[in-house]
Amino acid sequence: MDIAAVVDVAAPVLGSGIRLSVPLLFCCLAGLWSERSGIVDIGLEGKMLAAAFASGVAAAQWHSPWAGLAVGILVSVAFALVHGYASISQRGNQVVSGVAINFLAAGLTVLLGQVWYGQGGRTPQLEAPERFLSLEGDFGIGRLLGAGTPQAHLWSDVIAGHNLLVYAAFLAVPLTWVLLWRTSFGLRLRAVGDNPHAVDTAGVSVAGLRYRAVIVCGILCGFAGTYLAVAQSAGFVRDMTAGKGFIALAALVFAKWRPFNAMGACLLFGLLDAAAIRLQGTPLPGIGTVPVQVFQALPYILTVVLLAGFIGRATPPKASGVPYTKDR
Amino acid sequence: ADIQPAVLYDLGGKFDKSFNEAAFNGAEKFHKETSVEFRDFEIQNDAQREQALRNFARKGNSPIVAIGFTQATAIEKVAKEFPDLKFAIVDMVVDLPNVRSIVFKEQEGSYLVGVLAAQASKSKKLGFVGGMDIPLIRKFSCGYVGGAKSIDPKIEVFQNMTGTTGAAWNDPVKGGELAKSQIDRGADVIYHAAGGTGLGVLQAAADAGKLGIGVDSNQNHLHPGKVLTSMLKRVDVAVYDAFADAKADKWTAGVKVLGLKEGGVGWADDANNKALVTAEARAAVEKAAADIVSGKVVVHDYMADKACPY
Amino acid sequence: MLESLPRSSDPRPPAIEFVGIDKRFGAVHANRDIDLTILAGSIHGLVGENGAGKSTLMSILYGFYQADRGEIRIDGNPAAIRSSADAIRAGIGMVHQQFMLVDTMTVLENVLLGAEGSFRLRPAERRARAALAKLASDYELWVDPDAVVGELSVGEQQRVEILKTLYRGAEILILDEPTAVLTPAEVDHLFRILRRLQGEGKTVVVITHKLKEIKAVTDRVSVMRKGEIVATLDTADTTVETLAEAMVGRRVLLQVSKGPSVPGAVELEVARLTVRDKRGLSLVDDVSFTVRAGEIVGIAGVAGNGQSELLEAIAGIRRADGGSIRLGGRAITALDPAEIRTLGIAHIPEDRHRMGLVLNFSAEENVILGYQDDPAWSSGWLYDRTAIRAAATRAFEDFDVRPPDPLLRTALFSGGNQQKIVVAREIGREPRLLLVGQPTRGVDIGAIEAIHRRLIDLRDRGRAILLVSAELDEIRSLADRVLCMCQGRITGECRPEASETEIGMLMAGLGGDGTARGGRA
Amino acid sequence: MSAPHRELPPIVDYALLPLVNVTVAFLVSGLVVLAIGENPIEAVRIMIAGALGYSEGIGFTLYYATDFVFTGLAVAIAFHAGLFNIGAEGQATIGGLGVALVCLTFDGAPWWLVAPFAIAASALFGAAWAYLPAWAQARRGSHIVITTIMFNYLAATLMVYLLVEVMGKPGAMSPETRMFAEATRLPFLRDFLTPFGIDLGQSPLNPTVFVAMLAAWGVWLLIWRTKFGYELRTVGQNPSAAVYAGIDPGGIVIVVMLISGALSGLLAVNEVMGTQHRLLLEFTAGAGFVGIAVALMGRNHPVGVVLAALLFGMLYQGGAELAFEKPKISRDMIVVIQALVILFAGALEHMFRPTLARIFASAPRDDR
Ligand SMILES: Nc1ncnc2c1ncn2[C@@H]1O[C@H](COP(=O)(O)OP(=O)(O)OP(=O)(O)O)[C@@H](O)[C@H]1O
Ligand SMILES: Nc1ncnc2c1ncn2[C@@H]1O[C@H](COP(=O)(O)OP(=O)(O)OP(=O)(O)O)[C@@H](O)[C@H]1O
Ligand SMILES: [Mg+2]
Ligand SMILES: [Mg+2]
Repeated sequence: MDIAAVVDVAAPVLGSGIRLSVPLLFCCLAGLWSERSGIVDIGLEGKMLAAAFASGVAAAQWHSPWAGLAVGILVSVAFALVHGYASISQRGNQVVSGVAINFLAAGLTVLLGQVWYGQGGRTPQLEAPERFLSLEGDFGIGRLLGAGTPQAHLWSDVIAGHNLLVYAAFLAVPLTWVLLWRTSFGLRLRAVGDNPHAVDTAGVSVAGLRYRAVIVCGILCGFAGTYLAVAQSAGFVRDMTAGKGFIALAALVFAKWRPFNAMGACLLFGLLDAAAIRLQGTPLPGIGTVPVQVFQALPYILTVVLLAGFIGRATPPKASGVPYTKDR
Repeated sequence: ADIQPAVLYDLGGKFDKSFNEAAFNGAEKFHKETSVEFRDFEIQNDAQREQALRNFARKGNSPIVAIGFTQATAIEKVAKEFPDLKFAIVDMVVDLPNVRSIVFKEQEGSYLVGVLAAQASKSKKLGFVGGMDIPLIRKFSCGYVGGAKSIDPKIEVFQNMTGTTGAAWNDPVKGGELAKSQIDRGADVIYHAAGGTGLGVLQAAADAGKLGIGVDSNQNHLHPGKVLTSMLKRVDVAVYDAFADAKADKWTAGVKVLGLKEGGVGWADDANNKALVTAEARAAVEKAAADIVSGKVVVHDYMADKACPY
Repeated sequence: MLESLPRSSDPRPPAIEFVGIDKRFGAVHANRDIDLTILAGSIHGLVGENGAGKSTLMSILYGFYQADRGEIRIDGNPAAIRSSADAIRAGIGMVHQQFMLVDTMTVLENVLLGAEGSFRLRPAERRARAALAKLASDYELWVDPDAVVGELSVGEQQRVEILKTLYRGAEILILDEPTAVLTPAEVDHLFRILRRLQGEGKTVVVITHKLKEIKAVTDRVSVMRKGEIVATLDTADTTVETLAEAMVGRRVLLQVSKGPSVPGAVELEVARLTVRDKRGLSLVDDVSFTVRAGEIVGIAGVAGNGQSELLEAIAGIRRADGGSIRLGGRAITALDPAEIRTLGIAHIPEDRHRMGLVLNFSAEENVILGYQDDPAWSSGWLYDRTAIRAAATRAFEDFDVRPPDPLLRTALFSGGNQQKIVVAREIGREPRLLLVGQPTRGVDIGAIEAIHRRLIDLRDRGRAILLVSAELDEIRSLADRVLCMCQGRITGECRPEASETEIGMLMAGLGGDGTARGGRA
Repeated sequence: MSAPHRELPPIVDYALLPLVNVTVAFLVSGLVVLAIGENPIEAVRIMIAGALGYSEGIGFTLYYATDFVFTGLAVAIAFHAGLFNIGAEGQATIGGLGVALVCLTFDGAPWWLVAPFAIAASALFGAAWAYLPAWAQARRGSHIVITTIMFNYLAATLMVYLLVEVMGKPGAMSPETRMFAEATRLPFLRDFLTPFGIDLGQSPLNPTVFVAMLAAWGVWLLIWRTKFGYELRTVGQNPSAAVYAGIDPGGIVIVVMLISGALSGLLAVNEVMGTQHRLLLEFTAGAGFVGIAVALMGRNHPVGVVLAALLFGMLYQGGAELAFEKPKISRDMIVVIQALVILFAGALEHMFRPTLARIFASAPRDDR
């Protein structure tokens, strides 16, 4: 089997894998910011869902994907601040707070959607100009690589022709790294996730840092939600996040709380999903046709296997999940 | 007689742009014409089917139309409890003296859109996206494949199922991704039977400049010129008739099988897809329809033997 | 309150003045209306029992806690210190009792933290590197800037803390019990540094329990008791005895009376025991020794040199990576903690909050911790509450736990009384062998006497006791034999009467190869 | 005496504070109702009337509560060991598989004969589904919250496969097993009680409710009166103290999760054998997640759990009636209320503590 043929099969799967990994990546980075600062966030799913709804509404309202993005981020940040208030100011149980956020988003989105549009929680279908569409221009690179050649095929199917947010997601990775590992803000933020007392006695506000981290987390979840509702599909539908927030968390653990690992992990999960889709119904050599469900279960099984099997005890930032208090 | 009709939708919800919505439209039409008020309800869990039906019954609603095969057990119970009220159920047979069971020959409608798809396809590769891998959906896909193969036996049909929870009927993102992957594999016409998920399918097809095929209601208008046609399942007619018959005292219980002959299923032909259906395709589909009606062609029903010969 | 006029020549106004400082934690009155003056350019000592309020007072000065009432003046003029940031700006630096370092980060990053001076890290790091080099040469405060703090020795970590304060240009330096974690040699080094700082006109406050050190390094000293300053004196005018008396409010015997030991058969026999951490570094390194019935063997050593790991290994909490442990001839190396306990080994752990107690349990529930499967507690499937209650009440009377309330949440007992609960539980069982770690840490002198008494009685009843303590005085007053430990090795054995310097040498690991001797003991 | 949070009298801590929190949660829910243009008072009236106004409503309330007691207990006992079991949903689903297998094998046998086996099977299957996540957490340190969620998805997937390919009723549209024989179904309490003039209408309330009560009592005993309970609380409070005390935290974690899974599994007896009389997809209807709210509201104490379960039973029954009466208030209102309860009774539980403390402050002792 020659390269061209392989590429013909592989390229679309890779492309689809990238598209599927984008919401994971946004969420995973969001979780990274939050947990690096010591705030565990089970509520990524909820924030993403809320953002998806808000962006769907806004994009339809003002006929612009950018309006969608802006409002999506706003709402997601609002939810993040609720979580922040509960876990930073009120020193509540962070996991519980996250779960509450998830339910709140699941309920409110559909409730309001139903009241406003009476379409079972769906927001109006978005027209092309109201969405982030895949970018056409390929800067002649395709031709440069030689039309029809495998590498051109790879370029056009895998790298080029995604929508803006896809590139934003992959841009967010180095950005996160620089901010967290190359600036004083990042130094403090990572320190506060490991030993808040040290940061406090160094004359830096623990709460201040953590609130900022939580806000960044909200912003990234906002991107994720907007991507779902305004880029990948044309409007919000109830529960459209379908557990991606949790997969992202798994990816975060898998990535040992590091940005570039996170990218790798999310791509892996994305590709798994894409492969599962592609393989549905196609007979496997040796095994023959397997029930659809096997492939549908694949990503979940692999998540568990990866968590238990390969990573074992990944140690999160020391102080994550522990409310900061000066009282002994 | 003056009646107080009621509709009970399935989990998908009233506005699934699909068959629950079709039911709603039927009821609305009846309301507009006769200005008879009707009640309706969306259940949130299985325990409520029975509860809701009983609620209707207690308030003396009749006829009570339940949408979806999942309602069967509940209807059976409640209809027994209220023998002098009229009940109807769509998509399932409940054998009681006061229940009208309406089932559709989705396979025939699917066969027709399969024919159209085969005609419209240049790549000779088609796609099908179902919601959940359950018998009803296989009934759709089987007919579709049959129709397509009747035009060109070598034609290839990719089939994908969306998920395994209720969310599977409501996951346009996944739907879109499934469609995209079929398009990547060369499919240029994609038929969906996946409720809300289908919106994603049609969207993806439209975005990629390919053709989608709608289901249940006429979905041609969702992406004018990008939806080849829709497999019409006239749940709206079924509901409307149920109401109307009751009003006109022409109500009959028993099984009503609505196929092509009875006008229960068909393909959507309107301004939105005029340009897409070539004369040749039109001829082919009309011939197929005629053959089915005349019985010359019998479209295989997956439910008969849980197998698809095509 | 005693007060003697300062004999000081420094013309500057007082560096720090506390005026009517008052602080409560819930019901704990940590500081009561404190007035205290600290002269510029002086080294000021602060002594007091555990819980007297020393750390609280200094943490208030450093802005870590807010005083409920009162005012602080720096160099004569009122300073509003609402956060550590304010304090740092006012030129105050503090080395806390428990270090405030980020273990996972490098020395450089820890020094920079909060004082980066620029958004981008690179230039800041360059500046800090230079500064550290200078400080190192000026004060012989040498630490590798790129070492990961978690892997440094406690002494080095303390240097990092001091570097942090100097890098921030502190004029007033507070050290909270800096010597607790140091070997005598390191202590001398530290004091040299303090003098040099003083020489440059900086002001230093040192909190300590060790009255000798007060005499050694400070110019003036203040004594705290139960939240109040009871005396402020020129060090020259004081003796260790007067200070001790001022601390406790009554005459104290710093030595417990005990007869000579009558060692019996060997109970505990540890041979070539080795314990490693996850990274494979030896925490306990090829250690051999024995403990006989009727003797107390003390293990002297600076905290964090493997003593706690040694105890945990014997108790079965840590797996031994090499060597053997025998109790009365029987090998117990492979047994788990439950089995080992049933064989009659009791364990008073070093850190009661981390191990010895479940703070949210009622006191009586903590009385059965570790012995929860003793049939005495249960009738059939269920626990027999009355039996447990009775046992608890008895124990609390015996050991004078205050308040003697079995249902009180354990967190609400004072440190000393929490410790008494643990001691009561472990000694109450007449164990064959008692493992004791830091039995009197965080315990006031009254309780210390009581606990020491118990240990000696136990010994006199012919039980074996292995005692680990960082307090040399405690070791010397209790132990019949002293083993010194350093970096996981037994560096030598000596008699409790041995001179401070000799033991100090051994604790620093400068005692020739002591392992062999330890083995033959 | 003092603590970071000053001590409050027990009644305040265990009764008043939760009450305040829940009240606030409901007030906020009221605002939401207001926001979508309905009258909260009216809504509350309809809900209460629907849940308690007539005997059938009460029947339904209790029937829902039965489910929530099981899942609530499951979450609560895990909490005591410091574990957060979000997997009750999946464990219950698989429990249903167990019940169905038993009922279908002994189809036709009298219910009182089958019930014990069905109960055992539901518990067994539920526990089995909890085992892997428990093991992964205990021995491999993988986050149990994530693994249990994954297992929820896996349970759903497995179910579809079995019901479509293996156990499904031949010739039937819907992925569900055939109905159990009349004799094998758990009887409805209404059939017992009507003779005594108590009319539960058509509510599916069945003997499982007593199993739930028993379970609650058993869990209480287990946690506060047995050695195992002591050990699991120790592990939950302070793992290193547990190790010191000769307890193997890993082992405890696994056993606790097995118990938790078993409790979730029992839900299936109520649903599959008692109500639906067949195995069908998603019969759990989110009860697994409601359990989280119930446990938090009930302060992880069995009595509290039972009370909270009743409240949520009312929410579900009353909510259904509400949605029936007021199309504008869709089923999702319940989810919102649920979320607010978790938020205020769980994450923000300490918000009103200082205020209450100020009111109930026991005079500070003079520790001199
Ligand atoms: N953050 C806190 N929360 C509650 N109580 C506290 C806190 N800090 C100190 N306390 C209490 O205040 C009193 C004084 O504590 P402090 O640490 O100042 O004593 P100390 O003199 O430093 O004792 P030690 O010599 O053990 O360090 C003690 O009763 C202590 O329990
Ligand atoms: N971490 C803490 N949180 C809350 N309260 C505390 C804490 N530590 C101590 N306390 C309170 O402070 C009081 C005194 O505690 P502390 O340990 O300082 O006693 P102490 O003065 O050292 O007496 P002792 O010598 O017996 O330890 C205790 O009764 C307790 O109620
Ligand atoms: Mg102190
Ligand atoms: Mg104390």
